[in-house]
Amino acid sequence: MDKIRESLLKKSLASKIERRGKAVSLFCLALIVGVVFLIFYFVASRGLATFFQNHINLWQFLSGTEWNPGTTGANGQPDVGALPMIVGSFLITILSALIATPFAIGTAVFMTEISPRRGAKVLRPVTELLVGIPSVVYGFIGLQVVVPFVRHTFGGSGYGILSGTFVLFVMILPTVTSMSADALNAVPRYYREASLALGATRWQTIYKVVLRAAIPGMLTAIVFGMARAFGEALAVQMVIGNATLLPHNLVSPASTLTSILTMGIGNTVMGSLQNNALWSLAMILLLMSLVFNLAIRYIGRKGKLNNER
Amino acid sequence: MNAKRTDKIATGILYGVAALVVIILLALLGFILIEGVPKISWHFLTAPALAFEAGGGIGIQLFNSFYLLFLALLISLPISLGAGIYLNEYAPQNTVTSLIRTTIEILSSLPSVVVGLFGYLFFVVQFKLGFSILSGAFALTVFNLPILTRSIEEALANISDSQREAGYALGLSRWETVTKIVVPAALPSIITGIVLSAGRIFGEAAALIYTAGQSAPALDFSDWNPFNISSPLSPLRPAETLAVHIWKINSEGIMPDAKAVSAGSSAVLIIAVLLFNFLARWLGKRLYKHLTAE
Amino acid sequence: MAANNSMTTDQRNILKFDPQQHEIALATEDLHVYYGKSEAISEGDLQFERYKISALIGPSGSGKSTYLRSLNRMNDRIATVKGKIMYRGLDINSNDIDVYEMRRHIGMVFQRPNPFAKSIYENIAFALRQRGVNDKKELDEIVERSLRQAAMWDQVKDDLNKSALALSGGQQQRLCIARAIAIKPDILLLDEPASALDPISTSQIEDTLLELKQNYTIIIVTHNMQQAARISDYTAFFNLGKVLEYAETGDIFTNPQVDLTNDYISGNFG
Amino acid sequence: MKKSRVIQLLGLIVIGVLVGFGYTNREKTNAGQSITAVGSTALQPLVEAAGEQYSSNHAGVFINVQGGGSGTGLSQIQSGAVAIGNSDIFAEEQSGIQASKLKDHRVAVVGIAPIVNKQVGVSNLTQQQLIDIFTGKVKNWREVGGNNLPITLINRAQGSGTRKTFESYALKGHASADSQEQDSSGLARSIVASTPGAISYVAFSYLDQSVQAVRVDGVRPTETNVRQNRWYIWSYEHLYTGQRPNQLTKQFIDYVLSPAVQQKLVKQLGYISVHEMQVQRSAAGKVTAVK
Repeated sequence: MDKIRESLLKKSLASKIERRGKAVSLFCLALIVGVVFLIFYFVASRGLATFFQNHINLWQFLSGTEWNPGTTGANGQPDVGALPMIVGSFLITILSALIATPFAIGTAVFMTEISPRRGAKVLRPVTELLVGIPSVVYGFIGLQVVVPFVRHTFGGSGYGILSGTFVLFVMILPTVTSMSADALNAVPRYYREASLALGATRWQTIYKVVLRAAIPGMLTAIVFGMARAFGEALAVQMVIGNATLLPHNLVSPASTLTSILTMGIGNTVMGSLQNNALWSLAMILLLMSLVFNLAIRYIGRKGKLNNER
Repeated sequence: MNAKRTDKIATGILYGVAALVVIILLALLGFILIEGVPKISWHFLTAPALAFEAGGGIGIQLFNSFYLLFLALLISLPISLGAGIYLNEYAPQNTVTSLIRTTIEILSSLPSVVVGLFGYLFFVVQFKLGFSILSGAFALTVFNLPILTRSIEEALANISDSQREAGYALGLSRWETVTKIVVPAALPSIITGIVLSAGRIFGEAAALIYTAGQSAPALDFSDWNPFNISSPLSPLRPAETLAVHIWKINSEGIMPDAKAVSAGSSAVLIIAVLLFNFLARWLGKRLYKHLTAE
Repeated sequence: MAANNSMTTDQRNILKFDPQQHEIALATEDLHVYYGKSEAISEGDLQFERYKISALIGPSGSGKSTYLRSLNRMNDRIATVKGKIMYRGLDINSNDIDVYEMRRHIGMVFQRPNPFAKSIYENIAFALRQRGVNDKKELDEIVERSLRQAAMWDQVKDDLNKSALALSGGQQQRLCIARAIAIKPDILLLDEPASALDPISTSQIEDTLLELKQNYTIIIVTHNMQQAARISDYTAFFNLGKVLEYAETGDIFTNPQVDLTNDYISGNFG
Repeated sequence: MKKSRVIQLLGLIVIGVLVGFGYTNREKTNAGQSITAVGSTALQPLVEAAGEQYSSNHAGVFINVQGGGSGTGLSQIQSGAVAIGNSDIFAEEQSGIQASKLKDHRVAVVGIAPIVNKQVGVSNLTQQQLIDIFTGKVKNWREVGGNNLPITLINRAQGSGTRKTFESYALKGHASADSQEQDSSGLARSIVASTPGAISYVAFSYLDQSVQAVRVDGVRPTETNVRQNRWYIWSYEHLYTGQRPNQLTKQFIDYVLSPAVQQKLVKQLGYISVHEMQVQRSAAGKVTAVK
């Protein structure tokens, strides 16, 4: 009798295990969060040096069109205009998302609404497989197939925004498709039943009810795809041509933040202006992925509110 | 009448779009495999790469890829398991938790180049690990942590609370309940998550170029002592992986058969990723069956 | 008998035991349970006699499950429990008490059978092993004894290594009871253990409980009044977060003192 | 629990013993006997191959060769993190590097030739024409005697050694116009091969049937012409060390400069041996005769 009383008042083995386990798991989580902050710190400390140590004007950096950190431009300051890369990155991201969206949503609708069985058996596994294809392989195909195709069809050298767009389109298509399909699947079945029961055709149901309800989920999918496209490095670098020029058409060589970054980082000396300027590009990438993230969160939250209302 | 016709047209268009996407995707797979598979031979899979002669293989790169994958999983799995458990089982529902979740999502959407450059600055330069397997494994860990954490957290969340209650009612601590009951029950989906993330690690190149390096020195496959630098197990040797190799020969290769090697390597990479996917499905189903019924 | 609310809410009839004649295994004093700001249990003070079956009945939402789950502090994470829960002279609702140790003495079986995704044998042996019982022979013995007590040894003795999830619902629930008693608790709390089962399984579980009563103090929540009448020694009637009546089962079903109790057991509401 | 604890413990012990065994049995001879060379990816195959040969001749020595680019090589050697920094360019040409603190070992010469797409119809250019083309003054091949095709410039990445050499010696220091950039010779060549009107420049080792190498002022891009500096678009490949390299580093560099490497490996990889050069050139570009 008394033994039980006593044991109740003591710390049991389970309590000790619990405390230790909780501490261990919290530590793991803290580690991950720590890594994120470390990344931000390191990239920012290098990236900001361009502005604080080398005294480059931020506006000049963002709006300048001459990228040649080794030489001094007309205004007596080094040429570190990142605009061509920024424009290239955005252009390629937006274009590939624009092309991918109708395809992805069409396929997702087909998968979930028109032919769920075929969707589950064929389309789903195939798209999920393709999500896992390494980006270098996409680059390799871009080089072998897309670039010659663009050259023959649209002229120019084949290297440029258009080729990059095609490669990224294929790259983000599986991701956006499978996430959109998830969003469509999350629309409750009774929405469809109610609409069909009211005499709407299947297409009317899809268009007026299901797609409407799934808009936030699909927006998230698109933004997620854009984030992937924006950060993609090697596949794009292989096909875009890497010219630090403002692209004046879609088939002229251009560059993205990532392509200039991977190309240049080995050729510059740590701590020099050339190197710092590249880190500033990395910082823009980092900030952009932050923006994409916030956008996804915002859309998600708004979607939730709308559905609740 | 009108609505019906629209319905027909729309359905037709959707069929068309879906078919087009399938064609694009299958053509993609087909192209890689048709270009690459004829190049694959036992010699190609095992021989070391040759810098300036034809007939080199990808043996060392292939080994490096698997070794790096193994190390990266070895480091990232326990951490993400712990973090996933904390997030799903302990974390209170408040702003701090949601902030932490956002942080992890940010990490998961970081461009892999940025992760690679961070790895270069932090592990290669700061910690003086050089271009080495270890640096590469750490960079891949950073890359993999958020993906794995999220998939583990989801897997745990899918286990019904009644399982947890059963554990608590037996006087087990929450930690014991989670590690001994919930995690085993979630194992099928956790394994699926691990294998799928393994596929992504396997194909990652941008994060490795400036961490694991772009050279694959000859290895002495009779020496398995990790302290010898020519040993395959040595964690401090530079290690070009298959994905990096594809990138490099496409850009720098001076071997006469660069195109063939690159096509073959791409095919090997795709086949490996495909195998990972099938393995994930198969293992998940197998384990699930094993758990639910004998 | 039309219920007059202002009258009936004041009507209460709570049995108090004489400590000299009845051994009290568990008792609550001034217990209040809150979900956020809303109060789920406002008046719920009961004493439970040792080696008896006490049933908690009442309409759904009356707080009987919440009350039961507070007894071994399963509600700690989701609700605020105030007041005393007296067990062996200790208030187990205090921070000094080791919750995990306490739950080993106050076990629980849930409404839906929840066996672990492990073998039948492991379902029972697992918790023991966590607490240092490693001897194979001892484990075998405990597993057999628990399964026998739960009246399912004969059905599963050849399939001990099969997954517990392959069992039928009734068998799963009895496995959960076997699992709960394998660690030899003092008190067994059951939260509508038969509500998800067919009549045959239900009666088997009831038989099992009557067997177990010799060694365990049992507190059971049920929505099935016949069940309460069949197996329990004492019955408490809950309504709107309050215990309105607590008495010997025979008394409550034949001669309820509170009007609402009468309404409920005669099927007029609930 | 207990049994599994025992197994866990045993496993740990076995691993511990294995690691300890491995540590004590490691090849002690090479514990202090490995050097790391980092840098230029163009030079990497040569140093790698030389390192492998050296190791097989000198048991227990390991030469660890890593890429990363010339800039990385120079900054790593400057910070003292590695024994050798591989570079395609003079340390003096790289900003952020104090060349006086480093010691230069020139181990090979690489000739660089302009290449054009075969449809261009040009196989000879004057240096002035070359400069006009790369600075963007001339935009069509017709203007320099070729077919009616617009000119597509393919440059190498900024900061790359090949580009610096080409701009210094082929373009007489003129910076080339903004254009496509590729950071690798292989890509540059395949782009030129497949793009009508394209012009770029690659090291001699990348010249092949798919592209047209261009003569400059009638001089052919051959090794013989480089040796005599008649073909002046060439550069050294450098192994940089600190002012006082250690014994092993010195021996290895001597080995790279020995006939065993210079006669065979250097040639196989398409470089020109430094010993065969009849001229030498300083960082500032001043050319003097050897001997």
